[in-house]
Amino acid sequence: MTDTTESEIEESLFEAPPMGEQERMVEAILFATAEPVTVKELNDRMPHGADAAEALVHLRKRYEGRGVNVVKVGDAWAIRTAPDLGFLMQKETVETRKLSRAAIETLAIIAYHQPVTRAEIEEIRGVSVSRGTVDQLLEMEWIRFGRRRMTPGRPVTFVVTQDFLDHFGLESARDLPGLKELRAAGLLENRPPPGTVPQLGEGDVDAEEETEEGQSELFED
Amino acid sequence: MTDTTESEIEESLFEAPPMGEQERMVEAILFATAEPVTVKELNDRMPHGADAAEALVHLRKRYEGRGVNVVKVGDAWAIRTAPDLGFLMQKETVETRKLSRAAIETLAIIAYHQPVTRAEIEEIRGVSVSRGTVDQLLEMEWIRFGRRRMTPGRPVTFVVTQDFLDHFGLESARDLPGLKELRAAGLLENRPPPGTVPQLGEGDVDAEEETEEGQSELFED
Amino acid sequence: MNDVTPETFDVSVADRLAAEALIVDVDGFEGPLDLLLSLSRTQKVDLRKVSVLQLAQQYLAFIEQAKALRIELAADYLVMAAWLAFLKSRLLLPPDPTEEGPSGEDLAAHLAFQLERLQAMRDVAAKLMARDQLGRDFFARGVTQQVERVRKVEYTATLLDLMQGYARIRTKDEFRPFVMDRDAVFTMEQALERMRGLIGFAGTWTDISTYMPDGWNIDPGRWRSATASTFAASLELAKEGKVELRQSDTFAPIELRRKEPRGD
Repeated sequence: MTDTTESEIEESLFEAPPMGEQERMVEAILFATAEPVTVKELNDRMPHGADAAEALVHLRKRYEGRGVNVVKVGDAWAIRTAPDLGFLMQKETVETRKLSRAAIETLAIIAYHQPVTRAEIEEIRGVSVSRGTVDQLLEMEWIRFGRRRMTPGRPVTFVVTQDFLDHFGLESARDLPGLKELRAAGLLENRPPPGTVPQLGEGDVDAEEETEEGQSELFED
Repeated sequence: MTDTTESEIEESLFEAPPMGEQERMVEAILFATAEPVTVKELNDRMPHGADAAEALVHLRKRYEGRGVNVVKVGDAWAIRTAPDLGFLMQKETVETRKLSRAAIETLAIIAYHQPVTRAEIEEIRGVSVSRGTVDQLLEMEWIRFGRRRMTPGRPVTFVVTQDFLDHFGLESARDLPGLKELRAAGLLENRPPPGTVPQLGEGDVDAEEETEEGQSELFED
Repeated sequence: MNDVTPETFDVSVADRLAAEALIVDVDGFEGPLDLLLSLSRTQKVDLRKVSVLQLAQQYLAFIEQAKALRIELAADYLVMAAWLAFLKSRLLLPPDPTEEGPSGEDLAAHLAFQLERLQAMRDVAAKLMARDQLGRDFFARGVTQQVERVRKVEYTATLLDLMQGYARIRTKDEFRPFVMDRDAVFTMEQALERMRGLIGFAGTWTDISTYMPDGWNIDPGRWRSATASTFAASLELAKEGKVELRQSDTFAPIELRRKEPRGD
């Protein structure tokens, strides 16, 4: 045990603990919680001068191929069991509420088109979105309200959350499956309907103009 | 990974996974389970032919000196934060509070009259001393038990500690201002608080006389 | 994104399914676009090559049949039917150069785009749901440890508290024949006298309210008087160079400590 040196260092206000120690600390903090922890939170909890971001790089490598892995969730980090070992965990499996087809589609549209208004979701699905569907997704904390659109009526937009990323094992919204292909195929563009296509939502010609911009903005973080 | 050779020994119909795999499995189970897990439970959950006990030995070694350790809890196993990192799990907020009047008075009596028994404190204060007050002072390590009185019942006595002296910047309890100084400082000049009925307690004149003598006697040790 | 799942049924099966769909009810579809998408499956694998004209005809036939069966149709379906009828006429008739607005081809292309987009969203939704999921395929920590907020209470007392406490006990039933003329007034002289005796013990910064005479805090009038005189006495002592005063902020407690005579 190397206690003395360690504690000596801890006492010094200006000297950060050695990287090996910082790695242990990040390890302990990530193991202690089920929620992803941001680098900022890590740094706040670690001794002065520690660099959690660097410690995370080492720790992530250390857990590669192990039974549990260090994963990135948005701008936070968590430890999760390796997906191939799920079969061992029947006991831990939590029954997730079965999502309706409408809810699943709505979720996918929000994820791929975010930030997206209700009217846009309705246009894509060709059917009005029931309040219950959105409420369910909000309640599960898989979606949340984004910024309002700067268009008449200032409609609210929806975006997906960190919980969503965590649930589906995504580092960021950019890693959504098939996103690139969809974009390349132009299917994420909000193409204004020529003339008089029956619209289910309220007229969004204005909203649509802005969407393009909104979207690129989105997947940037 | 040290797998194949070890597992080749198994000649069961279903070949056990390599030891490296078994270690991953144990790691994932211990990580995800809310309760410590016994070796039997591990074996029950792992594929046929697996040897959880051996995998545990490897896993335990792997976590030696890490931020979390594999520990035995009763006859079961769990992953726990390394003891030296417990401080990361706490956020300490210190709140300073003024000591209660009862505690201050009790403390003063002990300081001026030490070693003093509870009965004596009560006699001087004219009210009974609550257990909590004494416990609080003991816990703060401002008082401690002194020698027992060689009187019937052999009551315990209380004396002040070095911590007490340090806190009040005193070299010894003898440096406490005496009654005369208190009087000179006007501290004995106080009138009874208006509205309080003057108490006919036990004659204080005696008590006061006795004090002087008690004090000198007292600061022997 | 050309991997739209090919329908593997042969046409007759697809036809049968479409017929069944008719008999069931329109509620089985998530709106007219969904119905159109279902109908388009019987046509082509690639939604971009779907014949919108044919699709429109199928849709209109469906609506007619539903009407014949007296199935209650939502307004959405009828609006779509009207629009498709319009589109059909546009596609069939030669373009009228005097007419404004988008051409039938533009409208058809947009409908094809909408269908393709809806199908694409369904495909990615399926891909998303097929991913490993938290709590099903991979798991979070089972034993979590809350960050404890340790609230540590530190009790403090000053030497002055201690002595005042002791004095209080020793004097509480002492007979005091002293009578003040105006017992609601604590004079500055009294305060000064009191403080002179006490400041010898004020080696550290102490709130001047500590120096208030005991028992004066019950009656507000007496408290005001004592506060004023104690404050005035503190200033007087500071003027005499016996004590130092400080206050961190407006209305913050005023603190006092003995001034060490070492300077002179």
